Amino acid sequence: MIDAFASWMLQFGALSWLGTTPATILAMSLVAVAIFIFVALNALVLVYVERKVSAFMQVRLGPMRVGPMGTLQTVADALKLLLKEDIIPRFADPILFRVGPWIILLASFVAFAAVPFSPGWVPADMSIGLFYVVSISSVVVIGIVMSGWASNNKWSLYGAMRSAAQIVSYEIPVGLSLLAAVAVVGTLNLQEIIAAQAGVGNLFHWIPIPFPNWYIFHSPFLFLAGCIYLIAATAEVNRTPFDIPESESELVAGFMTEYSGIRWALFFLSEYANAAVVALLTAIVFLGGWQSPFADLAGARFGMISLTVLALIWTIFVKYKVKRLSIYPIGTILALTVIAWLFPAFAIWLATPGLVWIAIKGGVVIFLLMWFRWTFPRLRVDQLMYLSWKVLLPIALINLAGVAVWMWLTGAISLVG
Amino acid sequence: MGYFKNIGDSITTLITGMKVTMGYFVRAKEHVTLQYPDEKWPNPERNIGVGELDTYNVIRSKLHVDIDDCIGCKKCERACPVNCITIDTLKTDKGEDIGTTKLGTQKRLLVTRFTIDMTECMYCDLCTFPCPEECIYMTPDYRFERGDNKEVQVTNVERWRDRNNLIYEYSTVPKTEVDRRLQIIADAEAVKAAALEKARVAAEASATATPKPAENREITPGSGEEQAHE
Amino acid sequence: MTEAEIYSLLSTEFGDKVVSFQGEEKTPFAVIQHQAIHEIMSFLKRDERLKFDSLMSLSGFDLGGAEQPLGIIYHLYSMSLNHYFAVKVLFEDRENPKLKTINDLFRTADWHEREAYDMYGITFEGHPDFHRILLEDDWEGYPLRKDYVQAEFYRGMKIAKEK
Amino acid sequence: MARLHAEEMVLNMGPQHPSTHGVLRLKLRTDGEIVSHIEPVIGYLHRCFEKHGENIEYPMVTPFTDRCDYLASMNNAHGYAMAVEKLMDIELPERVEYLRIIFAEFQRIASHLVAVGAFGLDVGAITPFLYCFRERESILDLFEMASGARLLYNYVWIGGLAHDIPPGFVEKAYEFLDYFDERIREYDRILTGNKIFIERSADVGVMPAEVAINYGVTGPCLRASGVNHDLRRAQPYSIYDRFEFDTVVGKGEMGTVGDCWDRYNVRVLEMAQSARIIRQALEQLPTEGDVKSAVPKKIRPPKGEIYSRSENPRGELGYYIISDGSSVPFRLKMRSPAFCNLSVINEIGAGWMISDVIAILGSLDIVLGEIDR
Repeated sequence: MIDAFASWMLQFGALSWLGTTPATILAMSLVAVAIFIFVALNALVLVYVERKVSAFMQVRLGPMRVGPMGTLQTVADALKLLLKEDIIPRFADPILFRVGPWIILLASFVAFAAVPFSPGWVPADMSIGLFYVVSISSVVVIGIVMSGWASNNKWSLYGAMRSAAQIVSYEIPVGLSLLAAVAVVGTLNLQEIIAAQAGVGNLFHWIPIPFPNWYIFHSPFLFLAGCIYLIAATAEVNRTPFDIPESESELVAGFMTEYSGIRWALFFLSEYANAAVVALLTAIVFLGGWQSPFADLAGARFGMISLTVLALIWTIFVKYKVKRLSIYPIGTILALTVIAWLFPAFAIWLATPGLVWIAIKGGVVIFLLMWFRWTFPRLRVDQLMYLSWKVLLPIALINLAGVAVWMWLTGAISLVG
Repeated sequence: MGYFKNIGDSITTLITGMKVTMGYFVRAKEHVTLQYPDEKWPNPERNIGVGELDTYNVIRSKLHVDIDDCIGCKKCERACPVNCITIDTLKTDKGEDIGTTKLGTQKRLLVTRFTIDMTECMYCDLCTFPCPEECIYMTPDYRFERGDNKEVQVTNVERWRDRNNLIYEYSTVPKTEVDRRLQIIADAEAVKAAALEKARVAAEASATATPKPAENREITPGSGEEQAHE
Repeated sequence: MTEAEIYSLLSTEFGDKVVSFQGEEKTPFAVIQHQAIHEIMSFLKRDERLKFDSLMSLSGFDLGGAEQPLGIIYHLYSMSLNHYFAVKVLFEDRENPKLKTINDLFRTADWHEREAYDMYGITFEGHPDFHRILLEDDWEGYPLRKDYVQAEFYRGMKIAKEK
Repeated sequence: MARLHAEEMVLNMGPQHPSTHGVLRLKLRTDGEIVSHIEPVIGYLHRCFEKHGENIEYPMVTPFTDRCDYLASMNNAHGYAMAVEKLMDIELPERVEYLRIIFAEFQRIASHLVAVGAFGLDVGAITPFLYCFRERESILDLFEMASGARLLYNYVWIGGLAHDIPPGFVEKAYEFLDYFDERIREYDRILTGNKIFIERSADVGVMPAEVAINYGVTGPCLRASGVNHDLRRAQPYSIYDRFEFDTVVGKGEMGTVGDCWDRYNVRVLEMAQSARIIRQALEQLPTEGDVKSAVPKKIRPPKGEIYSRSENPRGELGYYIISDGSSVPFRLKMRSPAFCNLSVINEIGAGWMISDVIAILGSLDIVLGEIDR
């Protein structure tokens, strides 16, 4: 993408004096700035969404004052945080205390380098993309331990220690569940993983099903892998029910206890950037990335028909039972179906803009994380470890073996050759 | 098997919980938030109608005094558990009419100071019941920010407490009027004292008797305030 | 068992260690010698007929004045037999009232004894962690004594006086 | 295997901490995450209730009792009023007794709602807390209708009530009760049955019955330990003997009898029982009667002393009053339930993790205003 961007810039007369290398560097920096803006905006939007989602779940309204429906509330908060006094506790380690938040932000920021947003839109199309994202996002723990230690506060220290234990433990289920998908596709390149999920899904590799060929529908094992990944990833980004590093009711604010102002804002930025990375990775590996659910015309029609049937069934059966079911989602699906049936071109258009689809998929995953957060209590430290080592890890291991067996049975790999 | 049962239980119960929150999420219109300055919680209509006034409300948000009806009996001051009410009164002159209360009682004392320290008031409502004239009562007005209370003459300690301007003065007697009356009392005192002095001197001069009005001298103070309490 | 029966049981058991009984009070109580508190409480707890397993409350009080003593009243209740009794001790010595702790019998007494010390200055011997509970350890005087005089300052801070 | 003994760290939990339910300070000696000893330091909210009580007249004490346990003002004032009434031998009109029961039980529901919600908050579930507060607000609306205040009512007076209930109150009360039964089922779905919640609370902080009795623990905490003791049943005061209700006892359904889950669940079930009492009281409520007819003009109890107790949402609330015949109490002692309930924390909390100590503290449902008085 960088190269393409650089050569695209060189086409223009005004920029043609640039050499190839400076143009590449310029392109790199521009992309980096774009990603940074994305990260910042992402946090602003997600904080707002999180507030609204939590408010609606808690029979509240959430922010309503600043801007229409409170949309500018997070902007106002960000401004407030920027303008706050810069406080460093007297007995804190001055250097580590300053560096910690930046490392966390950096780690979550550079993870975006390998994320494909759309066909061809990936800052660095590397062959080890998946490996890169997973490994770079665990650098976060260094920053957390650093800031927890540097705060010179017992609560911060507890938070940092818990965080280190947690992230290290949950790396393993994350890796194993991703490995299951990798075993099917045979590559670590994220673009190739997405490309492999094109087309209409096949149940047991030969019966066509009304779903796209995403890995979550690929086989029961990959579905399980997706679930494990989601759980483990929730733990990786320290969200409830696994938010023990900052567990508000126990450790005050965990490793963030002593932070305020802009540094605290950095924690927030990185928290939501992490959530976005995890959500995008889930979308890429298990939900077909930027692939549309209606990958081609036939698939689109097939999918639309099945969605219509499902929507009708849903309407008939559920509408009877639940009095106040909202009609809008069903109506939307029906309308889309009809349109797609009548105007095939529209269905194809629906298939094209990858950015929209990956955003929708990521958004769904993020909503799921929020939903978890505002419903569940928090696990205890040892229960967290129990879940990781005694539940997720064995299941993930068996699952990996199961994927291999599945592949062998369906003929995707052969043990002989 | 307990292991798998645990996992199964977890999944089902967690989904049950998620259904509850999702139920509220889709029914977001059922929220209970009140957008305060635009919407207001209705104060319950609860006029208990003491005596002839049926506008008395039990909602206790601010203490209020109808100073025109106050007879200065200080029952509320004594009833207050936190001593937030301070009342000073002055005796009126003989024959002077300072009006009657709404219940028809002739007022005999001029209330020169009636302050309620709202920072100390704990809204217990105990002061309103003993009032014979039903002139001190709680109002449902919970807004203290308007600052409609008047400037009060307070001591330094009170000034410190009064940082939010929350000592409410209800007395309408102007300072000059109070001073005038105090002056009159002081003058009368002075005249009295002078007369006594004169009598004593005269008595001394007329020789034989020992100067007995030692007792008298004790009750001739200079402070007008003590006079006011009489 | 009624309070009077419990009293007669106690007085047969302990003789003159049980000084008197106020049966006409709303909550009847027996006054006992303060030296005998531990053995009487132990009897009240362990005796099969009484089984006072719970100490509801332990309150200090000051009857005020020089000849009027300080005292402590123990309100006991038996969860299993559902009856009450109250035991009172009085100290003539206002300067240095001392009492044996019953912390080992009723753990409720732990904090209540500290509170009685905090407010009345009654010392409990044998208490494992004996210091003030509600006030600071360096507070002067025992506030609920009738002859308590409020200090002007505490650690340089002026103590507000009632109007 | 002998436990590896590492150096212990002293951790100050509080006075400013999100989960200490007020200004409580716990000195924790920790070995890693394991807490080996807990020493509560109290007194940060000491407001000299007893000293005040000895300096003001009997009716003036009622607002102060409200402020002691600010989550159960009605119950506190009820207990105090009963003590003075017993001392003075006041006979109350029927209507007053019924109204007092109604308000006391509503207050119990409101207090338990806070306890349940805050316990959820302590173990990390934020949403149920807001649901609980929504219901509590409805109860406070009822209180506001009747007394004119939302938190500190000064409504239960010695010898009567401050005001009679307004017209429409009974209908609104029924309306709330009908709505509330539905809500309890909702708490069951989101919290009580939730596996994570059960993992966090079941078998944690087990308080055996002997320990509970010996420490003077009362109320829901005692009943959760399997002791069937409720003052409303054991020593029926007021007119509690006229109502049908069950004493809820912890059964250890999810773990051991007397664990945090039991303490939580006893409260949830007690709310239903309180609602049951309110329904009966509303049905039997006499329509006639002046709520102030028995209020004495001068409150001067005869010389004597009394220890009167009642069942507060947190346990046994006792008032020990010595009267010297004047209008000011000579000695006024409040035996607050949470004071005793908190003293047990080292016994049941030592050996658990920091997170569990928070859960145990939450399950004891302390109110610092009452502990420090």
